[in-house]
Amino acid sequence: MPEVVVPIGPYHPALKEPVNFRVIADGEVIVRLELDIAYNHRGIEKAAESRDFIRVVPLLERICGICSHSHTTNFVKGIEEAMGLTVPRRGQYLRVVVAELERMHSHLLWLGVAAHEIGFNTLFMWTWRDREAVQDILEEISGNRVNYAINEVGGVRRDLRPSAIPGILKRLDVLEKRTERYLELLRHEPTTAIRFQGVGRLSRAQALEYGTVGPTARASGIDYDIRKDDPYVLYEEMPFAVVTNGHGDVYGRTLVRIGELRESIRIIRHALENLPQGAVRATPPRVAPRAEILSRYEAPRGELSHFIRTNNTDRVERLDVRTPTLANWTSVAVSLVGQHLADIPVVVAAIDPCLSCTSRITVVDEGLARTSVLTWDELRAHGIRFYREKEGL
Amino acid sequence: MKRGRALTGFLGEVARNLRSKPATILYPYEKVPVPEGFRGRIAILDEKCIGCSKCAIVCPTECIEMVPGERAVEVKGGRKILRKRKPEVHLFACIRCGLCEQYCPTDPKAIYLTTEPSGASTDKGIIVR
Amino acid sequence: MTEPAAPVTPARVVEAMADFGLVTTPRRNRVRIVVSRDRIRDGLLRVQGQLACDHVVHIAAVDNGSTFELHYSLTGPHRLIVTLAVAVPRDDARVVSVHDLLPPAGIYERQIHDLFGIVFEGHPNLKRLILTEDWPEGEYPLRKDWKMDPNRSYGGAVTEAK
Amino acid sequence: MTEVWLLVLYAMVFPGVLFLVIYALFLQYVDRKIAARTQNRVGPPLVQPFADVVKLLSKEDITPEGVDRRGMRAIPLLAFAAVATAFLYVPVIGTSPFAFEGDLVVVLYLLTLPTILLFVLGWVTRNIFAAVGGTRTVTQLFIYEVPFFLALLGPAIAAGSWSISEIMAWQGANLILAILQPIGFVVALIGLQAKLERTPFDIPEAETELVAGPWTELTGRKLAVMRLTMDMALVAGSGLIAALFLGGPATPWVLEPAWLGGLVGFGVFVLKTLGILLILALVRAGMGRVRIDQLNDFGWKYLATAAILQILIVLLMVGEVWA
Repeated sequence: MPEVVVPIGPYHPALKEPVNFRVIADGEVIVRLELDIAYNHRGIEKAAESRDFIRVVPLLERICGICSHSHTTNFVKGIEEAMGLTVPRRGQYLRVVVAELERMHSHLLWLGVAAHEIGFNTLFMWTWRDREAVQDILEEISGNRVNYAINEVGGVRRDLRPSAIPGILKRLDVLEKRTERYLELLRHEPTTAIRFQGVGRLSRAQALEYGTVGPTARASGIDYDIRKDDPYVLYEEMPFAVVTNGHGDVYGRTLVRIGELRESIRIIRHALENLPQGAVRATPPRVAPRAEILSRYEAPRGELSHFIRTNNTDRVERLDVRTPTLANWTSVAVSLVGQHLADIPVVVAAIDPCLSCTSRITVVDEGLARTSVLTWDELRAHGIRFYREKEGL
Repeated sequence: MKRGRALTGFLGEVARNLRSKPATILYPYEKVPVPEGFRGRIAILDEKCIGCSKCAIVCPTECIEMVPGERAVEVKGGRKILRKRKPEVHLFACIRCGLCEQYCPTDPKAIYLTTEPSGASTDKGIIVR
Repeated sequence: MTEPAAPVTPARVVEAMADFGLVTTPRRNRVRIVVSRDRIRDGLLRVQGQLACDHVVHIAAVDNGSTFELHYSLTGPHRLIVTLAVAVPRDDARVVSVHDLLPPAGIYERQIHDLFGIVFEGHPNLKRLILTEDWPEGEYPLRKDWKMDPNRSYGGAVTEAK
Repeated sequence: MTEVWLLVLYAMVFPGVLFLVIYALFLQYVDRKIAARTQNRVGPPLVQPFADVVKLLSKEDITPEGVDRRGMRAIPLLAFAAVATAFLYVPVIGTSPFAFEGDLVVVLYLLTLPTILLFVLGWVTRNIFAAVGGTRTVTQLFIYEVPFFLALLGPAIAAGSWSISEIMAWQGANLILAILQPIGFVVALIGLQAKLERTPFDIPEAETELVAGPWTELTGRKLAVMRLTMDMALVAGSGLIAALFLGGPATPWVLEPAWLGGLVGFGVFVLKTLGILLILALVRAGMGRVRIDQLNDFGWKYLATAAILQILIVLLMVGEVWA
């Protein structure tokens, strides 16, 4: 069979967000692939420069729906560092609780997506059912199921009611049992084993060379976790181990994520049982002095880094967001070559790509006089014309 | 051996699920329970509002608009003033972050989030007064 | 990721990189070195070779008005962050690409090129990454002086003012 | 049942096309309900499959540019006709009046036709996903078809007949073949699962890779007919396996009057097909999709070997008992 170009995306059932792969395949085997992620650009970095510290936090929360707490925590801790502000311990502990709950719901979501990519819909439904429990806890703590709106510069916006803690701990027990069940299932279920093992393999050297982060790196045996390496918000007080293994394939990444579910449960238990008393937030000054901060955070998908520059005003001069997905993309392109066409969804899913994070930056033209509401027909006509020109039809 | 146990565990769960109640609900007919402190639809308590515009300033989506609404109101300390404006919220631009409630100076809050879900509508321009 | 003979400490970084330019330690595990544009590859090679930095954390770009500033942040098994700050003049926004030294830098450089218009010389595939494909050429939205031109199309169908 | 109008009634209404369509929709409902309940969901209401068909029938019918309109429209209808015809030879109440020596072979070939037509469909619709899916369809056909045929050959050898009704009658006189030929039974079930392109064998239409495989360009009426065809193939296939391995609708004792016997036979048919569907549905719920190369390994290494082994055992047994 000659080489065929299989376009995957921007709209494709395997992708939950718009991205375009042009996969050049020889029969069923991938020869090469080209990547385009320019479908979701929202101009957030530019918009962040024009908002004060109160109003920018909800905006950053919307960089990504899954790791919303990661972006806000990373940002506010950067700003707090610039201001030299000390956040009360109780506030820090609550940040950790929400962060770990977020990690749990992200990993459970990922597990479901990975199962769905290989057509194992029962596992997909089960994990998402259990994820509901995590979101119920988050709803109880913050009032929202996603985009928790709990961070602000200086601390957290809501205190946790002491009466809610026993209920949360009980739910964690159930989740712990479920985690063990998934681990057992993934180790022994025959179809998941043959679809995950040996697929999308990255050796330790490759993982280092291509700059992978998060579970992708840890599954290749790299002990890289910002929570340990550059502790923030009192992670140095939390009992947890960095989960790594040497498989290097999708199976290894799955094991890492399930292991992290366990560790997250441990952290949340510890944090809730040892929750310090006192205030949950400090009053921040209105402006931040001139400073340059590289703020790093271990998001569910890996190391997230924000480069923040403040300049004696109540807004940032520059915010540069480097998301874990962008760091991991290069490794995907590498690990897909030579794999089967059927493995694209699962290998791509294995880094847990978050495209809304990665290509976050179209410009919202607020100042423009004309409205940008398009009718369906206009949009359709434009699309047809554009692609005619592009493809030279 | 371990594999066998894992698979019987799996089949056991399948069998249990066949018997047990579904985890999903038939949404519009059954309501989703919400916990205490749920952030729902925004509401305005007009008689308490002193027209300070703080909510409109902190709102990240700028969905709160201050419109003319002259009225005599009591501020802290029992003093009476004449307020000039009152807030109006574009409901479907509101992201229910609760910053307006947090920064509202009155007691009880003149602008606050209820625990009632916002729901959906075909009318994008619903305004909460 | 093998530890070099001497443990990498901020002091050691200062010692190793002193000949490049101003070295500051803004925080316990952050070291910032100002490097001139021509020596960025040497700087990275030095950091990789002598300081065992094998992971690029972030390549950040800032618009300072007359210059752009690129911050190459690297780390290694010592978990110390070494940042090389390079100033690039605005009217000659070119810098040599480091995609061969740091493979992940390729995609970051594409992103910066797209948003700031800095040209990375020697980059094999400096194509559009972030902006939509019908975004006009020569417009770089993250530059501070960038203003939207109401008479231009920035993607999507053009509608008349209502 | 020799009168012509009775035959027409049989072919068109019961247990012919009309019944087949209704029962196919019912089985689809059961299948979806089982899947939903294993996944802890509520699942569809009883009329949902019917509503789906009605909805699809009312949708816009698109033929891609440059595709032969008539040819593409003919494909789902041909597949539909093939499965409907195959079903006429599957015993539902007592034996089929169309039965003849060799109808087993006819049924097998008619059931293969939809798969071949899917490949053709993938090829003519000028869509890359459909083309890749079509290629996978045929590849998969080559893998499962041989073990599936071999597995169904077992009953024929044991009974010494190529007629489904004869094989059924033989089981009435002896034991049901699922007990006599358990390996063949299992291979046949796996083969049926693969033939119907259900997980773990839904490789040609793997949603997350190929959108819908050969089905990608099917819309409206064509999609409705094609989906109905696959559901009907499920009825025909499970009915066939019920007849060949589980004794079909035959009852071990003769019931009087004849209509009561027919009714009980029909009940037995429904029970057996539902039983087979339950197994197939649980397998679908409990597994992920395998890759085509992995299926190739599995099919030729294990499935074909098992089927051949079963045939050898059958030949030995037949030789011993009837020599």
